[in-house]
Amino acid sequence: MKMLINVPETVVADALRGMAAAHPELTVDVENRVVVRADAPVAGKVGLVSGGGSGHEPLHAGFVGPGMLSAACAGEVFTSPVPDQMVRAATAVDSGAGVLFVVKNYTGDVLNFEMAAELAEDDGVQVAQVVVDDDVAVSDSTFTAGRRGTGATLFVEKIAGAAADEGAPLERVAAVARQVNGASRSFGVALSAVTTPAKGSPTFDLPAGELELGIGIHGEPGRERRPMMTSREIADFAVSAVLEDLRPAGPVIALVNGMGATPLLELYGFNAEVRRVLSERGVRVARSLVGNYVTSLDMAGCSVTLCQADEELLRLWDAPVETAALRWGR
Amino acid sequence: MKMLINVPETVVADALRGMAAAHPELTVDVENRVVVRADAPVAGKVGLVSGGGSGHEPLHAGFVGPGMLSAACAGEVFTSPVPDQMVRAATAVDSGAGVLFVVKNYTGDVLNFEMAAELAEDDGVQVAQVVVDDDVAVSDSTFTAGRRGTGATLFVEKIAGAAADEGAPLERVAAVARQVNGASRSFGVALSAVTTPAKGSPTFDLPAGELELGIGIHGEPGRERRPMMTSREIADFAVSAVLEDLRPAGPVIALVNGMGATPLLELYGFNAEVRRVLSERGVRVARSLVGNYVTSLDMAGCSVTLCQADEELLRLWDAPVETAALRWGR
Amino acid sequence: MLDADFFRRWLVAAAASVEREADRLTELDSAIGDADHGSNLRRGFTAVTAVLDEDAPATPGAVLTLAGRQLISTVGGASGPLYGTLLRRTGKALGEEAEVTRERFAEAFAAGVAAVGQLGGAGAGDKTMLDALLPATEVLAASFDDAAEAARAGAEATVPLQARKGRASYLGERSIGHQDPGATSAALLVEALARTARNGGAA
Amino acid sequence: MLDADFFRRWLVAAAASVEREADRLTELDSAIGDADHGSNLRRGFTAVTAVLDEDAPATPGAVLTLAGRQLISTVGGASGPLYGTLLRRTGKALGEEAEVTRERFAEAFAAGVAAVGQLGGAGAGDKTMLDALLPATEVLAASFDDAAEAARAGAEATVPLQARKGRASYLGERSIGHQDPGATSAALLVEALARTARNGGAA
Ligand SMILES: Nc1ncnc2c1ncn2[C@@H]1O[C@H](COP(=O)(O)OP(=O)(O)O)[C@@H](O)[C@H]1O
Ligand SMILES: Nc1ncnc2c1ncn2[C@@H]1O[C@H](COP(=O)(O)OP(=O)(O)O)[C@@H](O)[C@H]1O
Ligand SMILES: [Mg+2]
Ligand SMILES: [Mg+2]
Ligand SMILES: [Mg+2]
Ligand SMILES: [Mg+2]
Repeated sequence: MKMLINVPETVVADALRGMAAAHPELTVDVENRVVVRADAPVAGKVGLVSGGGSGHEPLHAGFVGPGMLSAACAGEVFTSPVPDQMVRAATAVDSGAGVLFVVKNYTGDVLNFEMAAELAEDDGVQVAQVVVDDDVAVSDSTFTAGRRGTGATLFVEKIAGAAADEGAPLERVAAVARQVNGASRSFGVALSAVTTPAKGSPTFDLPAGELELGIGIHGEPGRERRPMMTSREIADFAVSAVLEDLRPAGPVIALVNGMGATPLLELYGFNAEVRRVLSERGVRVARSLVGNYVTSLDMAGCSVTLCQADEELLRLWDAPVETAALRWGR
Repeated sequence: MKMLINVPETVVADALRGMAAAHPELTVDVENRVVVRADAPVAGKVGLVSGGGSGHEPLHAGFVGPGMLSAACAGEVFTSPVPDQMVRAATAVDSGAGVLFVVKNYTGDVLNFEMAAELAEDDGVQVAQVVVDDDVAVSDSTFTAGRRGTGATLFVEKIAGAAADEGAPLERVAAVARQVNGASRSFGVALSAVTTPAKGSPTFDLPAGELELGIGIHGEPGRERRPMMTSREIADFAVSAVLEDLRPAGPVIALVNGMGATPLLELYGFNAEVRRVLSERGVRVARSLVGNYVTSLDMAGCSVTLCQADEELLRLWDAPVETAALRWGR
Repeated sequence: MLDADFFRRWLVAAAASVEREADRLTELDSAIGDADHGSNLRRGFTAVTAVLDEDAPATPGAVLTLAGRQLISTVGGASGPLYGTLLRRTGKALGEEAEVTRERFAEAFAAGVAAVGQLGGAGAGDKTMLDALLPATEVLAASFDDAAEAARAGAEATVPLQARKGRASYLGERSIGHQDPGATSAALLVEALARTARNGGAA
Repeated sequence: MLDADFFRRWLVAAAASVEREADRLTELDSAIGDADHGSNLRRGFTAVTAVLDEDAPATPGAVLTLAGRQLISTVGGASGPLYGTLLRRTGKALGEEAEVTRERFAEAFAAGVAAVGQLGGAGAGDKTMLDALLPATEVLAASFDDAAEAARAGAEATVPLQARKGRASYLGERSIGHQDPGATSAALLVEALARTARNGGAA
């Protein structure tokens, strides 16, 4: 597998150097792999810190900026960052109003953030945590590590970020984050496996003419393999899977997310099918986002995330955001 | 090759339906494949119309909005749109101040826009044209169709769009567009070939361990095939190729563009190498953009575009823009 | 004499050839272009037969002009305006006559081919559709069959050429060794003409 | 008796095993995880040997605590905190003694393993590193060699299990038929311990 890299060992550091060069509005600590808003800490405001394995760009560093994250920690590819990074980020962004950790629900992320929370509290930073677990492909039972955190992470970071930006106290920011997570569900599909720089070959064999349903964002195989389906059929399947778990009473925010290698042309076409299914099911889409936001390196495929949104969440969603990958409002 | 589509025949129409659903701020004529700012025509302002084959998303429809394009015409995949579309777009956006066609230099695009210009003038629309030809991989001689239009298209659309937004007259908008094109050069590299929906298999064979240097955005093979190179070597080669043709006296705007399937993680790493070469060569980067903007479906690879920018061009570059794919300023 | 119906049948026959050979044309375009020539022409000629079905113009000139306009409106790419211009200019040159002789048609066709040269700026040997069209023009008045043969030979003769126009020119020397897709489709067009004449069309 | 140097040598031996087996660990993790277990542990143990090289703590407890903290600070993922906790808790349980008996160590190690269970919430049969660690703990006081054998067997016995913890649990039944990467690396650790003892370490 060919990659636009130097050596696998330096991909994350190289990317951070490139981010630093492209984004003067960010402070990038390449050695410690922490990306912070240049103007942090912002007086009186709660800090939002997230992070996770690399390979999901623009998540998380691409969401650092006014109205969203205060800092992001970049782990190795598909590997949760270490507590030291999170403590460093928390210390850098804490204005005294405390810090919310946004944690995707993977054993590694949860354990490392947990340790970091303890250490940061020792350093006098008040820390709250929200664990994002939106992926309905994994059953949330004692027989699994629980649902994975995927597309809803963007919703949580955007909406909780807006609450923090408004000056809401830590408890309130955490409560909003939990509300968003509770109201969000995702389902993902892979048309190709992913190749990590370290491994250099696809994480699983996916023959021509087959797809994986219910995949995560780390190259894990999915819940089920099937003969290739059309965009229409995939939308039916994915949206049904989400709606089986989330029965929205009101309007939703809909994210149609590309896994990285699926052309935007296809992704927009898929969005049309997703909207068709939703309208057949009587679900109204209040806000819509289509693009590559929570990716899995060079994987081809897509995911659908729906968030049931009340007036307040929509207001926070519409609030200004100014990051590398998400920008709107004025 | 697996694709997230229904049938090859409807990919463009499907994508436009999906765009319409995602972007209420755009008027999407799916049947005629024209995407127009919902508030067009804007009184007293020059209209900017572009378009080209599909498969390069977000170019062009993703750049329709305040501060950039007034309308975009979507052709079939890798096929220039037809004059009827361009005339329709021109008529829709003309406020009486005239319309600038931004045309990428490909025989098909040039001929179709040329015919459209004649027809639109017949309909009473004043039309000027700028042909973008920035790709130094093609020698600009009588033995070729001339340099291709690639990454600089984004620069031309953004900067001329800002001039139009300020109320500059048609001649001035066209002059700015020509200045930007004249000051811009690009070079692209492919790590994989592209697969079009209609053909369903890669346009050329690119063995593991080799790359194509000097590729275009339509799956054409490049100028030269070589054994795989590192990110560092590719940056040296691509930036050198650009600087051989463009010897910037002052600062540049630098676009590090992904061809579609290259992960953002790799692209940012490549940006670090591009910046290294530029600083070694004494070229100052005043503004920087990294991302998938002028793509080639599922091709892995990247391109570098530099635009020598004076104070005025930088001011127009920084001016507010509010499109699906490019947004900033307030 | 050749009447409107003859030209309609020619275009229907050309559409059938394009349909049959579309994958091959795309394959050729994939080697030195962007892999769409077959689907481009298929889209265009399908539209041409549709419009001729709906609306049967009474004169040869009107048939060709309508078909040309339809190609321009539906094909896009380089070949759309070029083939569109070929048919439109040929049609215009035929004027309003209800029937035309083979010689008259050959003359008009030559005007159409010249217009293609002017529009695209290409000449003989540039590895384009002109390399099939120009040789055909020279013998068209004498024999449609010879013209078909000349076009086919002209298309094949593009293999060793280095492209100087169109997308293939980007490849420089790497364009050598491949047959030009546009020259190949041009030969199909002229062959369809000869076939139509053989099938009892031409008087 | 086991002194600080014994534990240092154990960790160096473990690092060598990890280095040698890294690709295999990643391969196993690729089947039911995310293809990084080998590189995760390689990064961590490289850092451990580096820090032990720089700074040679005087007691067994200090060696293990330092190594554990280093794993936590450099590995990330699930295995970083888990292996880090294993070594740190074992180290803490050993207190400040300059030398410890095998029995004393076995007891401390059991505390470390229990801490892993508590941190990750997994138990025997969940198809995790615990399936190698728990059987090893039971016989560690008696024989390091037996412990190594028990860990190896425990790791192999994860093949038919369905994962209930960690990333592999996402696969449900599809996790059956693959050996757990963490159990495999845990066996390497215990084997390195036995090897270190055999190579003249343990008194
Ligand atoms: N300037 C030109 N003059 C004449 N024919 C040309 C010219 N440029 C391209 N062509 C013809 O057009 C063909 C390609 O058509 P097509 O693939 O449909 O368009 P595009 O190149 O826009 O994809 C070429 O094979 C060539 O024969
Ligand atoms: N909850 C848990 N308890 C104990 N061990 C676990 C748990 N979750 C995962 N593991 C172990 O960690 C191993 C995976 O480690 P690694 O690949 O380095 O981390 P990650 O899963 O974050 O990529 C698994 O094979 C398993 O043995
Ligand atoms: Mg991992
Ligand atoms: Mg084309
Ligand atoms: Mg073509
Ligand atoms: Mg792993």
